[in-house]
Amino acid sequence: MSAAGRSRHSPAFRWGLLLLLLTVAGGLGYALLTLPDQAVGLSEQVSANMATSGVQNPVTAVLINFRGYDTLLEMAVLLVALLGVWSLGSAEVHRRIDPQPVLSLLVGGLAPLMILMAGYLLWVGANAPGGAFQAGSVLAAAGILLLLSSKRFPVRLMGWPLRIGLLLGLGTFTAVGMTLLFVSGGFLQYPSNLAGALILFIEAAATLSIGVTLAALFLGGRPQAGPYR
Amino acid sequence: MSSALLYALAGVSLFTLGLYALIVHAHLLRKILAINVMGSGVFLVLVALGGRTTGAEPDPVPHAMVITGIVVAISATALALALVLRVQAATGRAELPEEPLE
Amino acid sequence: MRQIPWEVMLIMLPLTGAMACFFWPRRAITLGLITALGVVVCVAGLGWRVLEQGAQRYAVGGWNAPLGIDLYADGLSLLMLMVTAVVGLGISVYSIGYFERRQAAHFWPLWLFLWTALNALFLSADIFNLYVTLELLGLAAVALVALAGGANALTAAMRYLLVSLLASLCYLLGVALLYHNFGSVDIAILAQRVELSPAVWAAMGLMSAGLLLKSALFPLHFWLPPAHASAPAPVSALLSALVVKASFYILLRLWLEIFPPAGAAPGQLFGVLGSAAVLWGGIQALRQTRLKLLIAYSTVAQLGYLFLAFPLASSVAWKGSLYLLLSHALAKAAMFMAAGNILRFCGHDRIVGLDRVAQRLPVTMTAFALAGVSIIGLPPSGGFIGKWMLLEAALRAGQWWWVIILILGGLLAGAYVFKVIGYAFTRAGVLRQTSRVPMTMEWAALAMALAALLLGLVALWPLSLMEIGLPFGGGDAG
Amino acid sequence: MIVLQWVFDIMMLFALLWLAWRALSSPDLFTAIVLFIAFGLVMSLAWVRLDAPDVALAEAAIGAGLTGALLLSALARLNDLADITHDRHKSAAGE
Repeated sequence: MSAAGRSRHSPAFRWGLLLLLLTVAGGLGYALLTLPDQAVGLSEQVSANMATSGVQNPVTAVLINFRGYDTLLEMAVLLVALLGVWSLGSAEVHRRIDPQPVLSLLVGGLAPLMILMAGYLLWVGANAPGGAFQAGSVLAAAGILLLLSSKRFPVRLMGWPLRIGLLLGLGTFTAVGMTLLFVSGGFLQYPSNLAGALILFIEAAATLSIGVTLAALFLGGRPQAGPYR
Repeated sequence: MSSALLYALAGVSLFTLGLYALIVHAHLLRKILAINVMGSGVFLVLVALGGRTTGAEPDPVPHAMVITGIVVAISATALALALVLRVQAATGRAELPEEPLE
Repeated sequence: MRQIPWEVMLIMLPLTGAMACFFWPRRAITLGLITALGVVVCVAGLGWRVLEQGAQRYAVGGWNAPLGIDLYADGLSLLMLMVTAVVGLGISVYSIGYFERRQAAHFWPLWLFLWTALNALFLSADIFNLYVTLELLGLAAVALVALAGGANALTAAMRYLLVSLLASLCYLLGVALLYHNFGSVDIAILAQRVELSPAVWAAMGLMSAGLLLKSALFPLHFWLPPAHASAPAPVSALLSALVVKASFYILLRLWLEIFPPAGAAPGQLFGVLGSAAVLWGGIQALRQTRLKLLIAYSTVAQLGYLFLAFPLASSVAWKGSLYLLLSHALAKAAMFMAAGNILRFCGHDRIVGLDRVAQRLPVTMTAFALAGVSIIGLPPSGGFIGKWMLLEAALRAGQWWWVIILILGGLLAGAYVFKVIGYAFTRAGVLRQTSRVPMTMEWAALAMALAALLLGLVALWPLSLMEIGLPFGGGDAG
Repeated sequence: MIVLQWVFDIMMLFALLWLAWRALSSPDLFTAIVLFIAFGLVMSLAWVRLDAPDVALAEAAIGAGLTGALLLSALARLNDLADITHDRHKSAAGE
């Protein structure tokens, strides 16, 4: 591991850099100190519009409703990362640790619990801390545990079922947004009586996709049974 | 000084610390860690300064932004790690060459 | 009858196309081409609307800024969208012949996501939303560079990714400071509320540093030549033509709307760095032995010109800079496509070994030469109009020294373009086996070069588009 | 009470900076990654302290958990790759 900590720069360069960065940090710190004492954030606008947002958790309201367009693009970022990883090559799914009996037993108990927990986080996200991203990542963790412990790789599921799982979140978000454009006249403009249901629908699809995408990212490459084998 | 400001200053320190490590260290895995530390610093500034409200509730908009940022960060990290593996396979080292190859 | 919101379609159509291409990899080319044509139609639709009704603002989700996110289209964003559509269509056609089936299945979804990011970026009026589009753009671009495979492309992609992430984080820290100072991330609202304070200076420094790094302004250009030179040819074309321009566009917007109170001193610094880029990039381009690296260094030089508008800061200067941006996008796309054809034909891109390419690939070499006319800035090309306007702005402002840079840069560009053309006419020592270049690849390159020339012939129309919404302020008519 | 909170804040921020510093400077990469995961966990405590429970959950699950898993698996594969290339070089030298 000698290479890990080694640097190729001369001490003079490092000291110069350190000095420069300390100046930058000092400047930034000073800038923070001169900020107004009271924030002029958006909390008031958010709380004024919570009643029509369809949920009670303000963070979920911002994520899926007020600034839902950001979240839609962010789902695209997640998918692009996966496309990038897949375009680099295929995963070696065969080289894995032998599942030990203890691990299998542990996973057998743990994975269903985690899936339940993901469902709970998704459901509770409307009113309390939680939501699609937290639920999705717990789902991904369950998926990774299952992948690590399973004796056989689920090759059968690696074709179009996997692609549906990956696209479901972004696809649902897009489809709901565009449907609303033609029905209620505005892109991603939820009618206030349907907002709660639509947000839950989008979040459920997003949770599944986030879970599948993050677990697929963990594999580190396109599964072998892809469409071009 | 309020605690909001204290956390924001810590955020700036993390940002600078990460930047230093990003430039100085050669190993790509270390550079990826550095980028992630920088990101945490920025997120800390974003959320901490949202706590300067009079009410009990902090501003939720930066919270949503940071959740977006965290997902972007893991996406970028996953792509970067996959690239590191390919770079190591192609060049034998998980480092960037000093001079661009011919 | 409700109006069709073309700005939403411009973002959602390529996004849907990208998902479709990912789902049906075997149909990727067909689906991708349909999407590309659809995007061109949407740009035409938006253009028509903007011409008839002036600048457009669209509140996504019905939530107006500051709570929600606004999309905004004025003359500046419309021109960016148009050049993206033209170059995008060219690259789409070019890529049919370039990629084999397996690579095409990876190329198309990534390219359409990148197109989504570009359109979303040019339409966004929200600095945090711009951060998300920058990340989408960056990750898609990095993945496309790595598509070439091989040690060079992989290390270049890795370097590009790290630089891109670092730049985005600097930008985001600036966004955080602006938000917590003025309580909004909407550009128009910030423009009203902004007043100079240390936090604004810090935000300006951070955001400018990030965006300059992404726009590869000298001396922050180190990552560009390897990435642009080692990517697959259509990817090189779209990186040089469009992706670096996207971050420049954000810088331009911020500079025109949020940071004018900062005064002229930072603008002078940009001008000096831009001049250094013009000279350094030109000299480096001249020294290169590989065609694609030469073109990549030429991009470094040409990006320098765009920054000459900052010290002048007059309406004519901004328009000249934008004009250069548009014509460079078309000309550079043509050049990289031509280089891709030559690389395919000869099996290498060593400049001394361009064994009578001019006689054997006449369409491609014509494209290269015509693009060269615009890059050098000779009449009647778009590059000439842009440089002429910058020259006029410099003389009007009494800052004659920028004129010297414009002339020297033109001479350097002439030298490296003619170096390539000269070798393309002469016989190399060893004759090599050559491979066939598909017609679509040759004609796509020529079409881009002709479009760059056309931009010089119809100058009045784009210039009148730049007036819509007055992005460059009113005042002196130029 | 106020003093206690200040002490808590300062200790946590100190831990955060120290973990970040160690994660970025410790010579062994495995240690560095483990320290980075610890850093993520302290970050999520900081989010709780800043009244951002949604961010705390996201940080714990994504920032510390999944990023950590990704980093560890990448490190394992890097070491495998290094062994393979090392062996190849050795056999090439032996011939």
